[in-house]
Amino acid sequence: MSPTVTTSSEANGNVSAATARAAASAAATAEAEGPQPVTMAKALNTAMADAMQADPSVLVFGEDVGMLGGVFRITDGLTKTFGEQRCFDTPLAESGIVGMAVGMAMNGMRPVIEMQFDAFAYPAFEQIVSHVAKMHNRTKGALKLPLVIRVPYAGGIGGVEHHCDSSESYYAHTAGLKVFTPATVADGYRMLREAIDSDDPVMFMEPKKLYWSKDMVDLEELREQHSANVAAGTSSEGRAAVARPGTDATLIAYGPSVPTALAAAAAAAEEGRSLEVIDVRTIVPFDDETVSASVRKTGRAVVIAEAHGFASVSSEIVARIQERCFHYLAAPIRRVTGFDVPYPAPKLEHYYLPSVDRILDAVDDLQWED
Amino acid sequence: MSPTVTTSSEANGNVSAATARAAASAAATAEAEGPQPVTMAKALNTAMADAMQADPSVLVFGEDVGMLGGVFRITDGLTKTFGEQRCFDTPLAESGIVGMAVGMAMNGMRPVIEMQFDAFAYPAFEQIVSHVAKMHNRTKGALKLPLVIRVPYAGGIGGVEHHCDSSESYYAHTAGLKVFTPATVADGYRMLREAIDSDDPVMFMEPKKLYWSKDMVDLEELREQHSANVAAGTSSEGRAAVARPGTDATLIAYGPSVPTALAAAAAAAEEGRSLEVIDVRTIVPFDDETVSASVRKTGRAVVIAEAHGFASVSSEIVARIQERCFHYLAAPIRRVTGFDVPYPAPKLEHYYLPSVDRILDAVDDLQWED
Amino acid sequence: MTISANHTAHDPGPQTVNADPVAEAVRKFGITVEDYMLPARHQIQMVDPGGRLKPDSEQGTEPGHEYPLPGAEELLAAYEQLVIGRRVNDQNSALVRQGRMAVYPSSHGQEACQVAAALCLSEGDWMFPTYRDSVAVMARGVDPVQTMTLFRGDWHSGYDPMKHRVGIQCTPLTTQLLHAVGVAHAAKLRGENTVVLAMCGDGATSEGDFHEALNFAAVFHLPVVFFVQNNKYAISVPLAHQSVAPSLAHKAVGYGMAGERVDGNDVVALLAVLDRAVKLARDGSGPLLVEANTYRMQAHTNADDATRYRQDSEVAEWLAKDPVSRMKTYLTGRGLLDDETDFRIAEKAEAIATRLRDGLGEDVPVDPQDLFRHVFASPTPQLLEQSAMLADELAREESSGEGAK
Amino acid sequence: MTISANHTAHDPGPQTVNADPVAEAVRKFGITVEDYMLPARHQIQMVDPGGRLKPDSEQGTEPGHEYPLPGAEELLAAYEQLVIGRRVNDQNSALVRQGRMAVYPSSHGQEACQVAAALCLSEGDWMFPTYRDSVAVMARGVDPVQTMTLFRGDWHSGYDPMKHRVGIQCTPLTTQLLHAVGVAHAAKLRGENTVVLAMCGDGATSEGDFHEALNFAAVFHLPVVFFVQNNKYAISVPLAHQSVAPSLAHKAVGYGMAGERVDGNDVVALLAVLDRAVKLARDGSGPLLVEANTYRMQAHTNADDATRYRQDSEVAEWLAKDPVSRMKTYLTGRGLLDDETDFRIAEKAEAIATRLRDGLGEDVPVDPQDLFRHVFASPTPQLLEQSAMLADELAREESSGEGAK
Ligand SMILES: Cc1ncc(C[n+]2csc(CCOP(=O)(O)OP(=O)(O)O)c2C)c(N)n1
Ligand SMILES: Cc1ncc(C[n+]2csc(CCOP(=O)(O)OP(=O)(O)O)c2C)c(N)n1
Ligand SMILES: [Mg+2]
Ligand SMILES: [Mg+2]
Repeated sequence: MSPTVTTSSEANGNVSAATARAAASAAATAEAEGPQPVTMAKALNTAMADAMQADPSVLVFGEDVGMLGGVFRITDGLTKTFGEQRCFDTPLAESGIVGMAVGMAMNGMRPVIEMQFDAFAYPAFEQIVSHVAKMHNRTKGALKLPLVIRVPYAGGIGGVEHHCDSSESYYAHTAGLKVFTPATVADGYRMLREAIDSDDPVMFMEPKKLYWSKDMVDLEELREQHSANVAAGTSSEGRAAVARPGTDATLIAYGPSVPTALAAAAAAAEEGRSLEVIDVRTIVPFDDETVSASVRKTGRAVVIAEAHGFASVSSEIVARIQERCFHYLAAPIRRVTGFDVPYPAPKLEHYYLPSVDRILDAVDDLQWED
Repeated sequence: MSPTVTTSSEANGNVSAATARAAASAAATAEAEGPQPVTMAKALNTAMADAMQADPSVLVFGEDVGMLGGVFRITDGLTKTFGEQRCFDTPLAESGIVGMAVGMAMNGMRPVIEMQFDAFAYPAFEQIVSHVAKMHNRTKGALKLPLVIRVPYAGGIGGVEHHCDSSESYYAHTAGLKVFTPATVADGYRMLREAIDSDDPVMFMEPKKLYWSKDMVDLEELREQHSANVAAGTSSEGRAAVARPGTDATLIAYGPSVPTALAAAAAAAEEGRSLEVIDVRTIVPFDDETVSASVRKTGRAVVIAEAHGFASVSSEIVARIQERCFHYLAAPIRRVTGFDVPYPAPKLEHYYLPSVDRILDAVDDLQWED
Repeated sequence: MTISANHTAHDPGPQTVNADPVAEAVRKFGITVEDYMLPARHQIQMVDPGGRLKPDSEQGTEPGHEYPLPGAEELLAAYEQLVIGRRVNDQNSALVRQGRMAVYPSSHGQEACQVAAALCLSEGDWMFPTYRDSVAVMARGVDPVQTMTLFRGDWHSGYDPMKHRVGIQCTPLTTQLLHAVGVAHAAKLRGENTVVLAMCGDGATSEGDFHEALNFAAVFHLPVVFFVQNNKYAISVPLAHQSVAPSLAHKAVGYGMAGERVDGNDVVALLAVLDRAVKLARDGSGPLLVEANTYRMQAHTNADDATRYRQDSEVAEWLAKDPVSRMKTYLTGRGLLDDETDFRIAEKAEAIATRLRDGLGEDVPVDPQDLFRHVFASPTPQLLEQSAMLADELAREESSGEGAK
Repeated sequence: MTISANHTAHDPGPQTVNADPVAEAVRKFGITVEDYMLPARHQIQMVDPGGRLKPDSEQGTEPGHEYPLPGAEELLAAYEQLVIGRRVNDQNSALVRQGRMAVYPSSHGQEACQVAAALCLSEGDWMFPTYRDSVAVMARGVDPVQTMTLFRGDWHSGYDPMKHRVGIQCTPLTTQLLHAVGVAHAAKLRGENTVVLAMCGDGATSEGDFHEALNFAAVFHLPVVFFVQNNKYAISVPLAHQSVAPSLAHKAVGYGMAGERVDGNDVVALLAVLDRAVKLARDGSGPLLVEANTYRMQAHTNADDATRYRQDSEVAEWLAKDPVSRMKTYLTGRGLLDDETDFRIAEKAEAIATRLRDGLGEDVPVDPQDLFRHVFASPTPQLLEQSAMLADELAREESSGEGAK
């Protein structure tokens, strides 16, 4: 029943906001046949276009998503292709955007809305927590809320304050929201299509530093896979991916941290240590099975996330593993997360972000001598 | 250097919103000498009055806090005593209240503001996360933000939806906020005074079901203790309390769950099991020392909180314990938390809330046979 | 003073300023765009507190702000709903006192607003009510006992919003106005003829979502009628601490929409103003804002103590403006209401009160598994696990003879 | 049409409607409260785009909306700041192109607004700027290099807000308006004579915090001047998609405050309008709202591509309204500016540009421990632990010869 989930990704460095333009032109290139180097931006853009093509009730709106194609150009071309009624700009008000989307979803539409940056979704927090998350429940399912809230999140792009928050824990803690975060280009396409198809509201967290990362991907194949999955009634929701198999310890990461974890695993391999890397993919629902199986196998785990560690998704992952794998653990589970400080200014973000070295330090600490 | 922290509390059942009136009259009674039965409501009210008396820059405002004394009557009498300039109603807008308080704190005041209910603080989320938490940091300390945001939180009072959220994890996860939550009447006084004295912004989470719980407390003594602590430069910030000593396992709880944990410990004692109960008191900063010392001693732990468990303060506590006490643990740390569902309607909340039985079940699960 | 409606003296005004109703009013009456958008000088009042029809010249109407008297049939239907609404309010308050319901925010004294809000809409239209608008919800056709589910505490909402096109009664203030905007927007995109009535109180107008909702509706030119029941209090906070604007209806011009204020205890004027607003909206005017001047006769809810913040004399003043008795006097005077009809109406109201007493008297069993059942359309493994945990716990309790507490 | 300012035809209006300036204007000019609160029919413009002083009768002034010409000294000071502002904008844009700064939201074309915002304030007053208001911040006296810290990326803000009473340049839109309200409220409670200028853009007026800030300021009757630079775009979104109100200044009446619109490229008119607004506010009028019609001549920031959403012809139109050259022509024509003075001013501007080039050329070392140092006034054990962890990590890197990346 579970579809195949494959992953691959390039570790990629910091990119300046100015490269948005490059992403735009990449997103605009015509589709070639077979596997091609495709950016995450292009995959997300294609997923929206395909969903809009497939279902006229799919609408895209937000700030600057129309003519401009979004500040990251993820919605590039959608207004041109589908018209101003299907992809349009709103007044500058995030609570307004989410609240209007709730009403539209109540009335037969499937809105896919963009919050311009992580921290600029906070004005919509009440709508998200008190309505988006609860509407289905409080009406005993009479009202479905098929709504996708796309949030470019996390750092590593040298952005000024309020442009680099890792806000996934706020949503993951809110009962009634599903929380997806792709780490590979293929997952960008696959997971966004699934989010749009879902009858549940999905917080779709897009690691903005990966917008311009490229994988070799065949979009046409992904499209066909998606159709096949829909026909079969399957979905990759709730499935973590083994991004790299290994035997000595498990690195558990999601979104922007997956490439870093893979790079760490590659470096460890050179030192003769075999690390398995799990890409969580959907934080809610969480794939306990895959994560537990890996940790039971390796006996050691490091959880990696950019967000502040305190009371976060990474705390949850640690808690779940120790609940489920206690007797298999050879060492305490370590966390490599952002520090519990406001996201720093560009020149300091390097010190804040989980790095390959910091992950390897944590792995070294896993009491190998015992 | 650390002041004495003593705790005592009554487990108390559900109370209807209508008993606000009773609390009001209790809060209005004149102070008697020596230890008296005092409600949490009275302790909080007295703490604000004393702080306003001590420092003219302390202001109280919010919705209905003036003439009405707040919907829970916690600010009862403050307008009458200190005038409309010191305690006043605002227009009905939570972002406005917090944002205005930020400006006032920048300009020499020490605002103590009330959010009427947990879920009604969400409109202020952007102000809290993007400004309250960050102002001191982004100005390299040039601007201090002595600001207390009082939030009546959690359930157990039979309230309708949006009136019973446990929202502490959102704030605890936000770098730059301190998060206090008293569980005893004495702590209600002590911790609110300390929060008001603090030069850092404090989310002061008041377990609303404990507003009408009474302890034997000598307010005058607490007042003197507070003065002595101020003179000595000490504070109970960051200190957990051993609410009940024990040897077999540790129950870790805070706010509304402390009385439930104490009741569970009492029940366990009858069955011959000695449980230590830790009252976390300040979630941020967290008292690793006290918690770790207890778990190292007992080797078993259950973390209890009303909030949804996923990606929460309780996840964090589990993660911290396993990081610090791994080799002392005889069994996986268990959590007894609210389910990951929206807070239920009054007639169902009983099934949602951590109960004595559910805690005892978790204790039973701590692999005693091993 | 005539004021141009241009953003600057040079640029042409934005598109909707030239939209039909405004342009037409401007042309027809020689008034300015501001005159159209600002409320008329006085609130619209047709029947005075004594139940007398006011002369046309004293109803507060003006060029561009004209309101014909609603028809007799509509007025009688409104009266019937007024009587029912009052009965429902009083019955529910009694049920709360008897402990059969946890809380009830009564609209006693605001029944004219409640009734007009329901009657001005057609079947395909939508209503977005607040916690205080139970009478409007019932007047729209929702089952009384289902309406009360929220306040009884069995579940967050007891009715299916799709069935009568009524949003669930909303607690987080003004958040529902944006849902109304979204529903209208979706309908407009599909070319449907739907009008949406979005309700809130005077206090709620201070919230940011109020601003965002009105602006979105105006910019997208949507058929939404914003209906503010200005009952002078937000719990304990009087209007003067909420706004110092000349009126709440004066906010409309700031969004480029028309505003009007109306006597909220005069159901005749309310129907006239709301019927026209709904018609204008349906015909493509874009949104409108209607402020009804009324009064919350009772405490905010049963948990509130209104003596702490207002004088009895103020309440007494408003008692003299009662919407129900006023309408009765008026209809009787016009010969539209006789004792027999009045008795028949009272019987209907009593039947509904009985249905409420019976329905809320029953102790409907709740199912703990409902906690998990409706969180998602497609559940998570985590919830299935938690659901099993609870089931197991309850089964153990059951078998150990304790039963649920 | 005269419109009464009462909430209802019966109730007396709220307190501030009777506050002095309004009552006085109403009495003196025989105008209505709405006439006072609504902006004048046309924007206020004193010097036309060609640099000619307009005749009094064509300046857009009206009874209750009268603005005397500012004095020569103030005008010359304004011109100096205009020239400096333009130079600063161009220098910073160049520094961004050279990679010495990450981003710079230029106010090129809006310098008249920037300068007037700083000059209208007294020393004890406060300013709350946005990310686009760097020129205003510098004109208020903040060190240019410190102002640019945010955009260079060393830290979130480089200056001490208390020193010049300038809030840090704010990114989350309109949130700072509420801080302005709070600062004014605190000052008022202490009986201080402080006026606060709160700045935002046209797009920002759509946010809920805009609404809440204006309403709080009005209800608490605070000396805040809200100054909206309507530069016609919010990134790519044109004004017409942001608001369909007759003007943004028309929002004022909805809060019970006075609104005015002014040519935002005419520093003479801006000074006249803002000086009066500040004086009214200081004298106790309560808050005011001033909308300046201007234009963002360049892209939103260097990361933006304005060709995607607007025509060159539109930009060219506004080039002809340039605030700097307009003022130069005007002052020269009036004999207030000669070549020598102009040269001296240009030199001053160049000196500041040099200071920016030098200051931003230096590679100021950052201290990783600053991550932890300023989070709290009194640090948590957790942060001390994390700080030690990083110190240890860096020490190990250092000793392993790698150094920090
Ligand atoms: C966002 C939010 N803040 C606060 C509350 C608490 N609250 C419930 S009703 C109310 C007063 C509302 O007054 P108004 O809008 O005038 O409506 P009324 O109750 O008078 O009908 C308040 C403050 C809430 N429900 N939602
Ligand atoms: C709350 C919030 N939402 C979104 C953004 C992203 N953003 C930055 S500037 C901007 C446009 C602002 O336009 P306007 O208020 O007209 O000011 P201008 O840039 O034209 O000076 C947007 C959408 C933000 N900074 N804050
Ligand atoms: Mg009200
Ligand atoms: Mg703009």
